[in-house]
Amino acid sequence: MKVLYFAWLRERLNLSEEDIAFPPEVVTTGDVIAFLAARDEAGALAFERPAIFKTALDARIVPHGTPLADAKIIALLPPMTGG
Amino acid sequence: MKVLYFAWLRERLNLSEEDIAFPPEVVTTGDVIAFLAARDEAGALAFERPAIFKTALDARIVPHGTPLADAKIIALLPPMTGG
Amino acid sequence: MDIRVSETPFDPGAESNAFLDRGKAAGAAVTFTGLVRSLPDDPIIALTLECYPELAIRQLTAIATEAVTRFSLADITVIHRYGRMLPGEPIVQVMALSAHRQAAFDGAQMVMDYLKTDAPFWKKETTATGEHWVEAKSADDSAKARWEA
Amino acid sequence: MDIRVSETPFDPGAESNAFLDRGKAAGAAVTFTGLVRSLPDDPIIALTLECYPELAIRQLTAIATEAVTRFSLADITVIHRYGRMLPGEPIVQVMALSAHRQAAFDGAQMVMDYLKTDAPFWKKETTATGEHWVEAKSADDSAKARWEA
Repeated sequence: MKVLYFAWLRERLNLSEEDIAFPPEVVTTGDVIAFLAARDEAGALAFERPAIFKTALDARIVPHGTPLADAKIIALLPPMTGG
Repeated sequence: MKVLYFAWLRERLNLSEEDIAFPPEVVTTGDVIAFLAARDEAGALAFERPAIFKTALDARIVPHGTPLADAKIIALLPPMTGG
Repeated sequence: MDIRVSETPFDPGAESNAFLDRGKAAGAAVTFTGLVRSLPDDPIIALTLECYPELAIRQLTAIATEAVTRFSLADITVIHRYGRMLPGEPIVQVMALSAHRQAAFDGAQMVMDYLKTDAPFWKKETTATGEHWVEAKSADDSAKARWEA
Repeated sequence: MDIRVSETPFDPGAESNAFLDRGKAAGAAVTFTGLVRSLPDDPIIALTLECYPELAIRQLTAIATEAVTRFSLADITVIHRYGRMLPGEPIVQVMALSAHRQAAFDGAQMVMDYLKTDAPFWKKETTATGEHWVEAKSADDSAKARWEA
């Protein structure tokens, strides 16, 4: 699955996107964040407050805990500051 | 004193302005309206509802009943509909 | 502050750009443009605005000054035309500039609400059946009243 | 409806005129223009907006559609830039057209309030002391919440 990172999340992970073959226990968008937080030091720091992130599956915002199903792209979005 | 009429008031009186030497009992802006309403049929009709008009003395809006004092121009203004 | 009352047509976009050029680093600008309306179920041929220019300038200046004070606006411009206009032509434009979007919205809206009832302009519509003076709306009085709470 | 997300600069006044030309006989247009702010007590050198364009278009379209439905707008346009910009450059412009001024004001304001929290843009400021990401404001959450009553 392709994972996209934006803004300060992208900078903290030093990565704008990557492909990850998630293990079978990663079922929902929340599981993705938990997986990344557990993966390494940078992930733990970046996802210290997991609830602040919105997630999008295939460029559609979804509620926390939505199953990944057959989505191809997950985007992890820090609080937005446009306008 | 110069008296200015606007919009439908001007049309009803068929007059955009006139000079009137008011008698001494015309002291306030309200007295002007009462004077004009009493003057003739057209005045009676035009000023049927005196409270709807705003008045300006020397191009400044004043409250109903303001003394004319030494103002040179009184403007009689139907409800405004700009914008 | 720039207050103009004129029979000359104005260009809404050019006025917006001129306004922004004077202070755009403030951050937020709200522009209201009022145009001669002609709806399919209420078509009009022309609109003629009568005006008492000297008083209009004074009233618009007072309204704009109040909005600047109340909402700490960085700048404001009010342009109001009078004379005869065709559907789609701009009648009025109010532009408010602020560091905060809410203040810019409130400033522009308050000026429009006051202008409707307190600025000496009168609209006469020409339709297929003749001419008539537009009646003042009580909705305009209530729109103004909300700023007086 | 016209929704644009682009790195190309836009001309606020030219966009206003193009918008008005499409439907100005509706009568009332409200334009919000957000520009790169740089105040004397908080000067910035540049602003860089990051964006997820595909999602931004989808979110802005949803927000604009909701505003059109809710306020019966005749038309709406949302333009949002991303990339690097200098103080005074336009970032965002929202234009709402209606037969009624209150609807036009409400429509433009609602789109801005939602856009701030729901459109995937992120601002990074460059100042004399370095670069930093702009923090999301809780005021923006409350501005949005008032439309959900």
